[in-house]
Amino acid sequence: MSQPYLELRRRTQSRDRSLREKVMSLEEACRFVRDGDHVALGGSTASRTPMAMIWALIRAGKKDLTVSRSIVSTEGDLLFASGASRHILTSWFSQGIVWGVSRVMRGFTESKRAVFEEWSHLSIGLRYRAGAMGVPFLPMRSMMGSDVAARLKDLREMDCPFTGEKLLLVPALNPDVALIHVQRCDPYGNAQIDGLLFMDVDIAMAANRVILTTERIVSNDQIRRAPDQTKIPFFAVEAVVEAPYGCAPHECFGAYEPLFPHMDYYAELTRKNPEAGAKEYLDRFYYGPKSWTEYLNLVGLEPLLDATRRGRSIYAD
Amino acid sequence: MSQPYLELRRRTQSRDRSLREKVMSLEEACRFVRDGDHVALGGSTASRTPMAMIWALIRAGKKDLTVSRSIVSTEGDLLFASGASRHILTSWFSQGIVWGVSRVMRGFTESKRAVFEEWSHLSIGLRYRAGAMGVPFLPMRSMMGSDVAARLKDLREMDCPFTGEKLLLVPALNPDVALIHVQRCDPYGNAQIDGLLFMDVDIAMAANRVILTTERIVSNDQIRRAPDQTKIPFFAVEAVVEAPYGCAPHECFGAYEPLFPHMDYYAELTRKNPEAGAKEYLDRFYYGPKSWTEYLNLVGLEPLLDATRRGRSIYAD
Amino acid sequence: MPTEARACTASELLCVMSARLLENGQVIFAGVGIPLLAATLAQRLHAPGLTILFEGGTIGPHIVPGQLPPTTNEQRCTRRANMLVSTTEVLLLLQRGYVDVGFMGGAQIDRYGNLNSSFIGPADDPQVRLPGTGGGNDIASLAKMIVAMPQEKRRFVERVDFVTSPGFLRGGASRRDAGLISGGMYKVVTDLALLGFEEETGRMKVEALHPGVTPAQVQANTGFELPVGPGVGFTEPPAAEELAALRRLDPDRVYTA
Amino acid sequence: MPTEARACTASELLCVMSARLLENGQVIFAGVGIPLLAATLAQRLHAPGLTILFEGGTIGPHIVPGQLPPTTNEQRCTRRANMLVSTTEVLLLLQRGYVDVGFMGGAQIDRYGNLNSSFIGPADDPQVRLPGTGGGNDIASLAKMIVAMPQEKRRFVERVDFVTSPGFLRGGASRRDAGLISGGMYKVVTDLALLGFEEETGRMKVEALHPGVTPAQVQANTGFELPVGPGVGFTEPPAAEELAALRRLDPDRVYTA
Repeated sequence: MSQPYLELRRRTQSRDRSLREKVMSLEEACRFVRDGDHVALGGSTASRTPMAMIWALIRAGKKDLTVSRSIVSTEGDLLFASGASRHILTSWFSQGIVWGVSRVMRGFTESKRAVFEEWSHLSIGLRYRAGAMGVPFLPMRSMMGSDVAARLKDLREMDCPFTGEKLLLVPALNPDVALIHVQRCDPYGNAQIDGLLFMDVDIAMAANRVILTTERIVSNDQIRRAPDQTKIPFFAVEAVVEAPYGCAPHECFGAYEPLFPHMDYYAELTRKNPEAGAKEYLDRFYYGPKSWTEYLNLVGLEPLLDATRRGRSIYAD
Repeated sequence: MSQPYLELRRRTQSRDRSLREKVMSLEEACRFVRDGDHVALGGSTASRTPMAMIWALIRAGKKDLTVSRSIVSTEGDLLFASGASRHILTSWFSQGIVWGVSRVMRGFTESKRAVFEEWSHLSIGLRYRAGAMGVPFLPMRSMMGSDVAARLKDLREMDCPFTGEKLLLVPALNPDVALIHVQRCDPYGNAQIDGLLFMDVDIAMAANRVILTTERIVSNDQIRRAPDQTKIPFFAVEAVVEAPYGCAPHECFGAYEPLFPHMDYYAELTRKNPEAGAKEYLDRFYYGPKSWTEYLNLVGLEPLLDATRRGRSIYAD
Repeated sequence: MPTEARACTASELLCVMSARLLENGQVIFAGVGIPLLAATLAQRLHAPGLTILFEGGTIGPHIVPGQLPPTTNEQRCTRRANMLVSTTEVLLLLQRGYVDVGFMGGAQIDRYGNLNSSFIGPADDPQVRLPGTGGGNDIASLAKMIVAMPQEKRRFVERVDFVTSPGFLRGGASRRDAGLISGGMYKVVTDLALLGFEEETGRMKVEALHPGVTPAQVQANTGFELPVGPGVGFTEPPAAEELAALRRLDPDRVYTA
Repeated sequence: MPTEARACTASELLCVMSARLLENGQVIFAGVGIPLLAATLAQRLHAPGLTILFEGGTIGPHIVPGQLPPTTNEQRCTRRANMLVSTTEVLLLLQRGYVDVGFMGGAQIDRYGNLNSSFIGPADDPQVRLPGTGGGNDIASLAKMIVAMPQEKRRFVERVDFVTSPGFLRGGASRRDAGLISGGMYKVVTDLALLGFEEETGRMKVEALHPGVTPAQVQANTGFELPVGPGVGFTEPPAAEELAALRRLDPDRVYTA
């Protein structure tokens, strides 16, 4: 449900929006996420997933998070399996088309230990956009008449006062926190994103706090040389964390493609005994390593380099 | 007032949206504008004004155009003075702050020979955006209570069904034609814009036809090397015209700044006897030259080079 | 079944028959797999000016033979595209009316063309929780739809367990009355037949049988009454050049095995 | 008037007094001229982390002394900015609540802080058609407002001819009742005084007189009753370092003559 406007403004006005350095570690950035928060994730499916921050939040034992994302992949399994979340709002939830239906998602939702709240893809985009625009809803023309809409409570229909046409109104979504991974940003949080944007800009502007992870931190001077490439302004950002390969085993446009052997390994591990498989994966890759670098080391240098070679090939034309 | 949805779709579906070359002359592109059309202009004030196309339309004797733009500068004077338009919808109308109130605008509107329909800046942006999104209205939180709103007919208020808050609904604006000037596009109409975007992307997506003028035409290969820089897709474009210095005497980001001496000359010409001055200007610069190149020659190479030097200085850091 | 048709797989048949429905100059939203392959085939054969959109935000990509992207959200989908936009923007192109055709596969379809990709069994207590709508609901709400899927009794059901992507809902004016005044089911392409929908009732009908297929075969693979009227003829079998072009696009037979 | 104040121009006084109202860390929407100059002065003096937005779509530009941009829509406004966005997006930052203060000049203001930049005389038959609202209406609808303008009887009127940018409308709850539940007039800085507004009634009040200014002077230059209460004191005169910093920013005295 939409936040009352004055409450939304109060939360925004109370943020420190000054031009200031906010570089910190993954562990430090965890303080911006509280148990019970609504956490929105940037990227989509296996692309620009803010995996390093999710990794840190799971390790920090966060719980009761409501998580939303345009499309949810393996990170959704791990949020369920770790107990960090029992409620995911998205339009599609499974590892990816080639790997079939997620058995972890199935296990948790079919047994009613967790909720997969399904909205149409556009309706999620418009909910974030309404949140980013500071309006309590946006009108749209899809999803009406379907059972997707019938199962959702926070919807209204109206007859357009200009045309008389029936419209669906979807409520603004202003996440407590947004996690966004980008190719580069400066120490203040001015973020530049290459390639597909998904819903990241709206998510960032809608959220009440933003944690940016980035492949690399660049100088503010570099940002100011091409300000028309900046996609998220510093004043909307609470934390900047440099996390190289911060989406692994997912991809980051222009930097690396998904680590397919790792994705296949995960799919295989969770196919037969989904929850034991997810637990084994968490133990090995999430709770085992002492740092993100150690995590990457476990993932393996060779697959990282292979993914990098493929990732950079997008610029090979 | 918003177009009925099925009529909007019918007009869009009847456009030839295939990937095809559509390069033509300014004169040929005039056929996409019919007398009585609503013509939306890209850019704002003295920036990225589609001046070459306006020049061609005035020369072609178009009339009864309703013209809209975020902020209107000298092109508004000339549209009134030439008889091309008697109705301009904008948020601010004068040459520019440093030159004071336009006496041409005053003359035409105070004598009721032409209309300056005033909307708030954001409301115009949201009207174009609603048109671009295919919805009949967007909600907003400003303009309520003011006399700006009180003078407008096409507004509705509503109590938000989610929060109970009072909101203003502004109707979609789907111009018949949009005129947009860009730094570069390919022969199909894939357009890349540097610097300030103003409302151009929404205008282009909202319109039923788009005429692009461009500083230079580049290959489709070049566009495809950086598709995340494309701001307007080819299928929304009807005509591509290469018009170097197509905004002169206004500016084009990164290419040239305004030709200030020319702007001063125009201001002086229209100060004492506004309509005679505007007529003299039209005779000399609009009806006199045989081609856009001849127009530029009249404007003068030296001021063009000076404006170019200043324009490119934005990249001098 | 005559030799020409038997010489290709069911997936190849789906691809060729679907590709023929696409027209030059159209802008289409394509799902991955058969839809993308068929759209690319149409570009190679008769529709060079066909524009493909992907849900992830890609406009007009260049598909490299043998390298069809596995999802619509990754950088592989963006190769040599004309433009990249946000997911919300690309879906809004549907709502604005720039898109002619939505083209997707389907897990379960009913008599009125409603598609289910959410639940097997009741939504509150399902036997299987499926991955959900993705862009399917929005595409089916706003575009003229082509669906390609194998014809099987468990997939062609009287009433889907859950209307994920709306067809004609309960038939008649029910889709329009729900507020969906544009788009709607156009064709369903199966390995047995080309199916359409009656304008008044919104019911599925057989428009043509694929070469060698009998009305009884169609009915046997359909969970509701789907009679083949007296005037219904046969589709043209895939031509050699169609199959050759298709096999060049998917040389490893990832999608057409 | 003591020497310190007389030693600067009215425009300089406006700039210095306005700059003092801006706080470090604020995000402000600034019009060109005095507002931009005052905001830049505040950055140099006590608010280095102040962020300036321009209506044209510029976020956090770097203002070069002596090169203040003449409008908010041209490339000169974008020099070394942190980000450029569309006009609609930058105005939506106001609606989303990211902006603390809107800061503009005014042609005509009334008792309730309503501003007019549209018509002199009746709107249907004006003596003068002015350029209009620009972003003014949206800024005044959605942000806490600071207005800097010279205090003259013809500018400070009982009721503006036309409410272009809303103040407290007709006072009391009228602004809130109209749907404007946030923002509102905060301060008006003139060459004579610092003005504010009564919370309950929304009426303009004198908060402080500039050094040497008398209550009678204020009333003589105001078109409505604007009494100076017994507790009202004086502003601190511009300090030497404030004036020095200001003169470095506008060495040619384009805005401060």
